[in-house]
Amino acid sequence: MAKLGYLPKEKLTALLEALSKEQRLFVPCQAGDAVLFQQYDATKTPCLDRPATTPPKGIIFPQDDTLFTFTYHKDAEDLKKVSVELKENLDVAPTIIFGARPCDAKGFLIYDRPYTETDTPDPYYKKRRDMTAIMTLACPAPSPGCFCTSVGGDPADKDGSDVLITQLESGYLFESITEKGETILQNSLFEEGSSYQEQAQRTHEAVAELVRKPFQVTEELTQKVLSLFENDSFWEEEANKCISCGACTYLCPTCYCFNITDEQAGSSGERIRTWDACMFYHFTLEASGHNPRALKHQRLKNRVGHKFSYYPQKYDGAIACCGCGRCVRYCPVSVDISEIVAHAQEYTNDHGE
Amino acid sequence: MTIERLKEIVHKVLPDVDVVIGYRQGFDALHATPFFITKPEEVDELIWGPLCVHNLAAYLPSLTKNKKIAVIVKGCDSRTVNQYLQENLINRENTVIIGIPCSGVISVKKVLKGLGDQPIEAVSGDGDKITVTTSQGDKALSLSEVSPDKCRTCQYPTPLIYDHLAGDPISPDKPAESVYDDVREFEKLSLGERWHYWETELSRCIRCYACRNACPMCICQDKCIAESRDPHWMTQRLNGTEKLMYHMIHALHLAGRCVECEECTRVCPVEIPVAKIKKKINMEMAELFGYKAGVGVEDTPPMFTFKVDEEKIEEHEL
Amino acid sequence: MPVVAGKELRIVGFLCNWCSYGGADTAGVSRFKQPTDLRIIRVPCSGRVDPLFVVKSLLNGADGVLVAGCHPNDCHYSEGNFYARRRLEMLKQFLPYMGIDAKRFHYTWVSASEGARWQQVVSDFTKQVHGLGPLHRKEEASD
Amino acid sequence: MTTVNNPYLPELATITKIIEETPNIKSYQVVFDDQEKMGRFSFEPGQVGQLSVFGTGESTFVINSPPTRMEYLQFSVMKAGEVTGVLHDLAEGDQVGVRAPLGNWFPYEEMKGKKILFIGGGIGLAPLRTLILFMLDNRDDYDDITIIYGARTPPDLCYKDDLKDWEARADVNLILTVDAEYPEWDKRIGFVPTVLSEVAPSSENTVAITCGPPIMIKFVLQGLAQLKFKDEQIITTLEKRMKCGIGICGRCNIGSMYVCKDGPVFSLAQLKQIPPEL
Repeated sequence: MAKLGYLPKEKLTALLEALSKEQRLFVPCQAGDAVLFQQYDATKTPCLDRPATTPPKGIIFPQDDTLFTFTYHKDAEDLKKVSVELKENLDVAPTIIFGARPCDAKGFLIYDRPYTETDTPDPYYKKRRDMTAIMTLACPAPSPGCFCTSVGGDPADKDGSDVLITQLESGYLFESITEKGETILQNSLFEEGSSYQEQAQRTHEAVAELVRKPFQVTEELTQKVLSLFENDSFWEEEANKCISCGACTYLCPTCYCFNITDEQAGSSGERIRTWDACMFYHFTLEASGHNPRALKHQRLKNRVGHKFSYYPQKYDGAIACCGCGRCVRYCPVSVDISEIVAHAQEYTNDHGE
Repeated sequence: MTIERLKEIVHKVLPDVDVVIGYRQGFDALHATPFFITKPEEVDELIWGPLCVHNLAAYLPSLTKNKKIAVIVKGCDSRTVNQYLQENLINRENTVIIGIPCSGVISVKKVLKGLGDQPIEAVSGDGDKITVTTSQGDKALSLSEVSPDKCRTCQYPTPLIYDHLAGDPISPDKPAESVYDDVREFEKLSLGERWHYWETELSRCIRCYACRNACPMCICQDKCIAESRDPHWMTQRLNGTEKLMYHMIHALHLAGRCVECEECTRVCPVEIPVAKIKKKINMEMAELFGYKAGVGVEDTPPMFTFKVDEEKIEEHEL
Repeated sequence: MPVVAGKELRIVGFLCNWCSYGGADTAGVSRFKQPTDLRIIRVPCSGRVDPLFVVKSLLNGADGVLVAGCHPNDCHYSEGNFYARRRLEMLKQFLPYMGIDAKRFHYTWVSASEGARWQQVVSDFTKQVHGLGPLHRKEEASD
Repeated sequence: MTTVNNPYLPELATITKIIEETPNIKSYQVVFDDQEKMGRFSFEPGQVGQLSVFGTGESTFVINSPPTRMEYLQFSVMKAGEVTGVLHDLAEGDQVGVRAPLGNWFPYEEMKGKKILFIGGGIGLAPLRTLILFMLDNRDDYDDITIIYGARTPPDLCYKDDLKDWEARADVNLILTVDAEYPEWDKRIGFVPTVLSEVAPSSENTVAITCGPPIMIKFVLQGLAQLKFKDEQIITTLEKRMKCGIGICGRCNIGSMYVCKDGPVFSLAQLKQIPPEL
């Protein structure tokens, strides 16, 4: 049974203070003109009015992460003899993400399939994931470019969250979704919230109405996108304005590709994992000079294909897009992935592919 | 009307080129998007106005090698074309330049900031004002309030180079001597304050390389030393040192080449004033060598040449 | 090599092969006393010195950077140092904008015969950098 | 303390022997430093491993020694990029990291009782070698074994000792070829696909396994089709840039398939099911 707690607006700071004492607390904060998830302390200015510029994925899957360190030791007896020592780096502290949006939370569900639900789970991701609670704020309004309802989401979606927060006129309603969430709601700052539930429900419905719906996911979508694979002219047209930067992938809550590199200074160094973007030319560049995705339309095709065709093929129809709209909103040239998917549907309908 | 004149020109040019690059409406009423026109029936979708913010000339180097391209350029964008010609980066034979005199564009970010980042349902322009409609109603913003920094000191409202001009030339009305006032203002800060400023601003960098890829003069982006392992200039780390190093690379590789289109600032998703870094170097180029990138086709970028006796460079004493 | 705590700073010197490296050699052969903070990197020409060499040094541990090449008109490759002069001047003016003291970077001309001048340049520059102290670089900014 | 089953953590290993196969290919025999782990280690023919040079990075190579000979693991490295360049500078006794086994393997069970046709070019013999040696160690399980192998010149032929052995064996039909005439070369001259057509092996009850440069594969596949090989009878291995080796990082995918995890071994029938992005 879900637990409901009400928090008057003026007590928000007190709650954040309390939560940040127990564990690492990340809250969207004003940073310049951007809003970024930052570790909370009294100097930060939380900003809940608009979705964070970057998704919270870096808290569980850091943009740069040390997998292990290595140190070369010289043998005192025989200086030519060098041995190497490895040290795994898996320090993780309990964490709360406060003020993610439902799409942000859903991003982690999309991560989970390749990262934890496999025969080779990723220990770095898994450990952080297990130790993180996500407190999600139901969207008080849609944002430019977002389209969560097209991909099966909702501005008040509970999937992937531990707590759902709804902003009401004079306070917030907190609803626990998981056990982790229930524990958080035991805090004495919360008042009884059940009388606010109806008000919250009305807010949710009103916002859902406002979200644009550029396309509808159908069972055939995966096949439709795939059927265009060899249609270069379709993809060239969709990609002609793309400038091949990584903004879309780095801002995407679901883009999970990465790079692994070694960085050494002196006799020691680290093997690090960093976010990488399939939109970059070098991403698939091979040592021989051959590049299977040398052209930008091939890369865009891979990005769209991965989200709407390859991933669903692998994971029982699940779409690897949460509709947060960041890639649309922040694209330097307004490439709109939802428009591309809609085009793909239209194209295949018109051409009977 | 500029737009009618523009469509006329595009119709005239289209049969002789592979593509005309212009603007059309993007995903909402506030966002224009680059538009690659290949068929006459598409010309109707063409738009022109203060929402047309992108520097479309940036597409030229990759396309004019084997295609004939017509591109719509504003006054500021036209400096890009000149600089490409200086550096022999485009094939002039394959380029048709459709110039548009421009009295200023908006900063999409500034508009959204003024409106709390809501989806925009409609935008209408009227002289020096735009009215923006959201689900919360209308809001009027003065253009000067939401114009990007570059427009506030614009010296080139009319393109410097064009084959066709859609509209009557506009004379610059901003004082030339105040172009670098913001740089001078910033230099009044102490060294420590400046260091702290950049450390804070650049700490937001996510190394997405939007600033690099949108930059018309970053022409070696597929081989950028920010990502290369051989030579290994930088790590893939996300710390302050590497972020600063990346932006120093970007700025220094543009010394004497930056055409001040400020695309780097415009496209930064985390709102770093990237162009502000380059502006200082541009000011130096003007002061040391009397040079402004992309103003004349026949000029030589100052880092590509030298004088045996430099008038403005003095030996530094220790 | 570890820095002698409190006594030495890290100064990187990019010296052209034909003049300044020779000048430093002359100073050494003549047993002119010099500060030991400088680590010399020999380059074919001052024109080989990408301003980014200086930036990378300063961002990754150097407290000062010195570039030295042939006097103008004496470049082994005729014009390398003329290009260097423009680039390095640009950098010299740019560094303080980013918050790095221009005094941490110096470029000058030293010929192979000018052992005494080399001694002077190194001593003065080292003194200047010592006056500023170690370059404060806050690693791992605010992530 | 390390996490059990951390797929990113390499096993430390020492190079016990380096063999110069050709002017730009070296084979490395490595043994895990942890003897107990070496004793427990097992893999299937065709599986790959990631070799690490700490400080430079990792690169993927097929384990080309057979699982039937577990004294060491052998990898062959052609000098091409950053990691392979540094590997070529290593000496016997140096330490490397190994992440293995990764990927799938040759369906050798299904090949039992059949005639086997190997077609290799250049370093493409590496993945075939593990299977050839495995089959020779289980010789009774398989019918005729034919190996067509070619390289640009005789010095470019890999595994020269193996070639000698196979040539001497009566139960292996080895056909060697080089692209052009070469001093003291008395065997065939001509490209591998041409030799394949000349030899014209029967497709009946046969499995063809091919690996080599893309252009060779292309014509070999055409040749096999002419010899009436069905797509299901043709097996090849793919190569892609890889990082994680466990099907996540997104570099080696072709559509929904990840070469590092779902491959590198594919039948032509399988390849025809996935988008053409090689």
